[in-house]
Amino acid sequence: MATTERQGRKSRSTSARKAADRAKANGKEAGQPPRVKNDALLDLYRKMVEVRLFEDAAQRGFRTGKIGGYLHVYSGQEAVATGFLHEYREGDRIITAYRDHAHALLLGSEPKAVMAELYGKGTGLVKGKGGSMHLFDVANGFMGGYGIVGGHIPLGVGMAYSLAYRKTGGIVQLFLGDGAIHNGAFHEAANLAGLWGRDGLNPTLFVIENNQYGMGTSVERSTAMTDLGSKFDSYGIEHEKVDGMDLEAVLDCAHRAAERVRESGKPFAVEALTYRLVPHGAADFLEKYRTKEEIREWRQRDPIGLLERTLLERDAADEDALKAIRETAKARSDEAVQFADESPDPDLTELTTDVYAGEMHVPAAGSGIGE
Amino acid sequence: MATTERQGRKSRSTSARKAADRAKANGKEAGQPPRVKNDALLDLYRKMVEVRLFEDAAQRGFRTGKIGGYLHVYSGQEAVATGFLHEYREGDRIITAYRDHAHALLLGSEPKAVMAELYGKGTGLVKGKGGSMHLFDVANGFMGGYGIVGGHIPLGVGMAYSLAYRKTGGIVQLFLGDGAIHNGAFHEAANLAGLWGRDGLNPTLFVIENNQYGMGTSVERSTAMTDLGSKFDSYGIEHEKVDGMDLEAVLDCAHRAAERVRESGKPFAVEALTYRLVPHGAADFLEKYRTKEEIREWRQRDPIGLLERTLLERDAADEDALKAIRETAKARSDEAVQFADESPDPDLTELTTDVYAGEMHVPAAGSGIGE
Amino acid sequence: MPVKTYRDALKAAMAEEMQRDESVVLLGEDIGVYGGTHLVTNGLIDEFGPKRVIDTPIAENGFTGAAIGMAMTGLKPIVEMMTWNFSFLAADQIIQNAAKLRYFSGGQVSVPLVIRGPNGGGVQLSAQHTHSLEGFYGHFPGLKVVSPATPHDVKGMMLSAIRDPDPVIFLEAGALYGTKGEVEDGDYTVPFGKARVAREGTDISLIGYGRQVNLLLRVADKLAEDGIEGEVIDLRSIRPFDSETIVASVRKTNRAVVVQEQWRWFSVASEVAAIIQEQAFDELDAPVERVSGAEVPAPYARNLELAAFPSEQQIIDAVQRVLYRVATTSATTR
Amino acid sequence: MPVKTYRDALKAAMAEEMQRDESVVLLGEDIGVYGGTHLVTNGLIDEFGPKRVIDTPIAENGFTGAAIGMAMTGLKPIVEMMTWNFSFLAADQIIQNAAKLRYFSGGQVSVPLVIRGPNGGGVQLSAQHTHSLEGFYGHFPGLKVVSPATPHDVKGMMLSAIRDPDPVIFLEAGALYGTKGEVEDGDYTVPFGKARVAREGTDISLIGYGRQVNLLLRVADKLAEDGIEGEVIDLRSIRPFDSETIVASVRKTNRAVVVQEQWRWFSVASEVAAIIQEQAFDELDAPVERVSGAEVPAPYARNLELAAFPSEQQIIDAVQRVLYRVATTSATTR
Ligand SMILES: Cc1ncc(C[n+]2csc(CCOP(=O)(O)OP(=O)(O)O)c2C)c(N)n1
Ligand SMILES: Cc1ncc(C[n+]2csc(CCOP(=O)(O)OP(=O)(O)O)c2C)c(N)n1
Ligand SMILES: [Mg+2]
Ligand SMILES: [Mg+2]
Repeated sequence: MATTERQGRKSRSTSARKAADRAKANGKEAGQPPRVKNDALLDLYRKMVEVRLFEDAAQRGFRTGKIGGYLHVYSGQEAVATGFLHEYREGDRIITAYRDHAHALLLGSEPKAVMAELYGKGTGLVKGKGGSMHLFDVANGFMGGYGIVGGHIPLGVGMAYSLAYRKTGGIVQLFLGDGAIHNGAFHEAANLAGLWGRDGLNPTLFVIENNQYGMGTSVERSTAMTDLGSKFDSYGIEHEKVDGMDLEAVLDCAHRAAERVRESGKPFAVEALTYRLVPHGAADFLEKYRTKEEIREWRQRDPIGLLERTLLERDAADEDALKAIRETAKARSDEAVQFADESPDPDLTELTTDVYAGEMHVPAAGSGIGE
Repeated sequence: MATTERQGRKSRSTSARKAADRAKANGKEAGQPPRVKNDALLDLYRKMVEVRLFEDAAQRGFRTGKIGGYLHVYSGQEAVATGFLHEYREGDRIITAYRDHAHALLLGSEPKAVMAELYGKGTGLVKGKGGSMHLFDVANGFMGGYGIVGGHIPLGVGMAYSLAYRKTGGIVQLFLGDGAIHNGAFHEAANLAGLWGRDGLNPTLFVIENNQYGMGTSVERSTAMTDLGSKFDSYGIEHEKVDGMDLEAVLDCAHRAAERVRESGKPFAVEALTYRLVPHGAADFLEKYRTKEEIREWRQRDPIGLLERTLLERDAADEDALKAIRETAKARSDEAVQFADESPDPDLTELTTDVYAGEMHVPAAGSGIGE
Repeated sequence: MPVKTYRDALKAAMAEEMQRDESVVLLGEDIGVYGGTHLVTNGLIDEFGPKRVIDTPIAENGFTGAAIGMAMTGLKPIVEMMTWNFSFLAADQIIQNAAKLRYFSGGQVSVPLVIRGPNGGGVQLSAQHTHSLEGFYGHFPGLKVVSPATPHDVKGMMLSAIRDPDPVIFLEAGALYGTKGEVEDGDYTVPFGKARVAREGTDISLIGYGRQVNLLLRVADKLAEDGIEGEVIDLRSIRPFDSETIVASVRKTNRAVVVQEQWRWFSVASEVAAIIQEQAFDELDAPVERVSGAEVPAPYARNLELAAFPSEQQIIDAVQRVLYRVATTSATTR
Repeated sequence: MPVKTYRDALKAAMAEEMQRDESVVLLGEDIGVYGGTHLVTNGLIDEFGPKRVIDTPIAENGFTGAAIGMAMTGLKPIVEMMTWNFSFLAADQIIQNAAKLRYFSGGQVSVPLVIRGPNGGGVQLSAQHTHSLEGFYGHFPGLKVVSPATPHDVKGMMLSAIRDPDPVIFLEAGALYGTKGEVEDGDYTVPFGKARVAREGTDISLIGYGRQVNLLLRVADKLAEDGIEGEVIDLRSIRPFDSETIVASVRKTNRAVVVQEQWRWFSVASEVAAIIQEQAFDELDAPVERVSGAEVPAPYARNLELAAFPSEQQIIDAVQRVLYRVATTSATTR
């Protein structure tokens, strides 16, 4: 219906303006000292650029038929994962949905192995078995990469219980989309988190990556109560909002939130307002659900562009330095592509491995705690 | 764990006290005129007594092995269904979970047919096929009787859409337990109700029968945020609380709520605080999760006892009149039992009917709207 | 006759019936404004408005249940599962309510509901997005389960499905949306419970459904080059199931191979083999062979995925085992 | 040897392993303070405390998923489904995550999880509370599915299940909780994938599992009165499945009847029939007969319910059809 669509569009750009307003009300403008030193900030800039260029390369790989299945890239949302994963400590566990390349890369996965996974190669991060939606890097705390919207949320809450039960000191960062909030899995898991958190048994940091659309359905068309953070009230979980396009704001918020979760063993939720500057996924070529204007407007708030301005303003870097970073990042992503392209397909024997641990493997009694 | 249990018990009696406080803050005490005249009130008293005695008879039937499967009776909660179903208008649709005898009876189902259903007889309300948990009486607007906690909630919301879409003027009264709130089905359905209600397409009156336990688990041990009505905030659905032991308060609240839903096409939720004066169900003989004291305390607030006092105070009836009502009700329930006992088993051919409408029945095109 | 894609035939059935019958409504994720992720419903919101083409949040259990409630009260909803992989979230509503309501209400309630969407794999969607759920849903009395393979059938069976007073699990062959075929204009139905002989033959019965039908037709062509005439049977309907056509075919050919994309254990092919040995025991010259998906969650990599699904070669090998097997009797081998 | 009920043997397995291994935790509805609706976990919260015996809200999808997350990070959770009927709500977590995580993580993740609870009907719980889900879950690679029938097996298989590095669907015969049998004290395991010959015989193989095993033993006794020696096979394990024992038995008896409470279509019995005709085609003297639950949602009324489940008489009738059938060959009948 033309009307519906137009209504949709109108409310969307209003929301874009509101986001900008929220951004202005944010910590940084309010005059707090930056939490992260210039050097570190420049390093995070490098990471964001690497992620962006990796995603650009992935999109090219998809268009040229090198990558199959579904492909969901993170472009536009980099400040969220970059800011939150800056709080990653050894022993923490990270989990997200299918828009997961950035999370793997930021946690330290080799771009080559990630790209090879997208290419479905035997050298891929999960041996070519999972593809784009199922990246895992357990050694770096990354517990995946899930394709069923909402389905990973209970897993993350259970992991937090385990970390607290085993007194590891670790926390879980649980990333979820705005679209996942309306799913029953979210409700049941968040309620468990609140309940278990009362006894200090649920150090879960929920990070809502609110990019304002679940595929083509805006938050306004998904629920009559659009303040997603407030939905955590139902579970006794405290929450905060942050401008997800502003890395410094995210860093600040993430730090406070992570510390709080780590100390209390209780969950906490952050709604990061962000925007997907690219289509939802491979099949989303029409984008009938949003206007070109809206996308243009949000491009002004591209987190990488915003950070560049900050770095220049603060003399943390000059144009040349930034350019050098971009070029190095480009080279890294080219390398990853080349590696992926040249890697062999998985061996056909891999088809039937990893279904079970073994044919009928039953270890001895009381094999004890541990991963 | 002894500790857990004791903690449980302590918080429960605190909650009983809170409930009494709430009751005091209720409309009636605040000096509003009673909404329902004495005659009508006496008639509702009669209904409540009939329900109670029916349930007593059902429990006896279970203990003597006449009734099989699960049996969940409503004793203690009568004021809730009685008050809300007083607002039933032709064309409305009513749906609830498995604790459904009262709802059927109050909507006009024959006690004989209901008891025969519990006895698994061919004369039962649903031919002996469903039993206690699956009463249906579509002619009276009663859409059942469901055994999966939370599973009926989406159905009710869909019915409300249908009533509004077809411009029938009807509303749905959707009863649910406190335990059902934590289930994903509730969350998804309530969100749909709020969303569709924005366009006047969801006249659902949610009635939470908060009897404070889901089987043996108290509300406090189910969620960190125990104000169940407030959970509707997440869906943009307004809500109210009512003392579910006080029939007049329920009548008043139900009337306002039903009118509001009927006029707006939007959902509304009421949390009725009540108490199950009997075990959860047949298998619940230990009741380790609550104390005898707590039950005793709540017996003071038995809705039938409270109403008797009101009727006597107002001279709406004297002891003899009430006794006569009780005796007539007892006779009706005895009759129902006798009918059930003497009814024949379902014919064995019934085993395979009602699975499909017909072997491969395909009606003509465009058979149109209608139930 | 006009030629249409599977996708357009499907859409035509829904659009035409919506024109005829205003009790038909659609629900699903991104079926309206977005146009449908597989474009099956593209444009319908413009024609019928958002009250009849209802975009839902990501809440399969909730909106499937809501559709059941609608069906119980005078509407004829069609739910789109964006893909059937998401239906596990709605399994409780489908199995516990839709399938059983007529029964446990003692016949007081009907659920004229269609749940439709793409089923099956083949485009590297990996483990969570690749399932063939015919047997999974076919197990439950109260449901009807169909799996049309051609544009003609998908339209005629969708019309049957919408008009059916019982809940229908409508499993579209996702890989076939773009395939073309002749499709009558206007109103016609294809009944449930009737298999289709897609190719006649005398030497072996090749039994399948969905996208396997095309594979079987290709295999039959190859076999014909060697003088082997395969009879290809497209099951079309999984519940009700057409044992008659299959048994009649095996009585003629004495040999059968069943092919399916789904896993082997407790599956459609298990049932077909069981039925054939029950009803054509004496006419069977060799065991019924099953060719199924590999017993692994679907892998992503293209080469692994190809290895996970039935191939022409696997089917031909099975045919040859079945054909060149010396027919012996239990009496002689004992 | 000590005699214990099925219930107590099950509880002993869990309690003993919890004493040995503090990574074992229990989750479920009313398993703690309430004592468990079937009293299987009664008292365990007193011994192990509420951190290890976790009472949950009514949120099967949520707590099953949480248990998977625990299993991925060093714990060995045992989830109680109060009854398996509620597991449809958790089907997404079980099928999409538990079964496939090892695979789609490329082997990086293990899910040492047990989901247990009563399965099957027989006490008038009617349509929504009566299911036998062996075939339903058995279909999925990545899961293990077992269905022990005796107190001895339920303890030994529970210990195997807890120590198994993969997710185990542990289907208890709800109707058997009170039945008694000899149970060894202390630590012993019964491996998965091995059927049990519950009674030896030469004339016909009677194949079943769960509470059907007792029924089959009774039938075998009756048949013995007529000089027919039935071999009763208790499958015990549904996935992995022990084709060998079954095929060996049929090679000896040449005839088989499979009995199950679940519905016939796409079921365990379908698979058993398919396997036997595949692997013992030449030794089979009559079609494998299946005796299954009636093709209806479970009715409440006692007489209807009894009619809906396999009865001694139905089994005996099937045995007689299979036994007295003249063995003919396809060659002679054509
Ligand atoms: C249960 C389920 N339903 C539907 C889908 C199809 N689907 C894939 S992504 C998506 C939108 C999710 O939106 P959101 O959670 O906001 O994440 P985003 O894509 O914006 O990062 C949908 C509906 C799915 N994967 N799982
Ligand atoms: C999905 C599901 N899980 C578990 C059960 C078992 N069960 C039956 S009643 C019940 C408690 C429900 O509590 P509540 O909603 O408060 O209703 P009440 O019994 O108090 O009326 C439970 C857990 C069920 N029927 N369905
Ligand atoms: Mg989003
Ligand atoms: Mg309750």
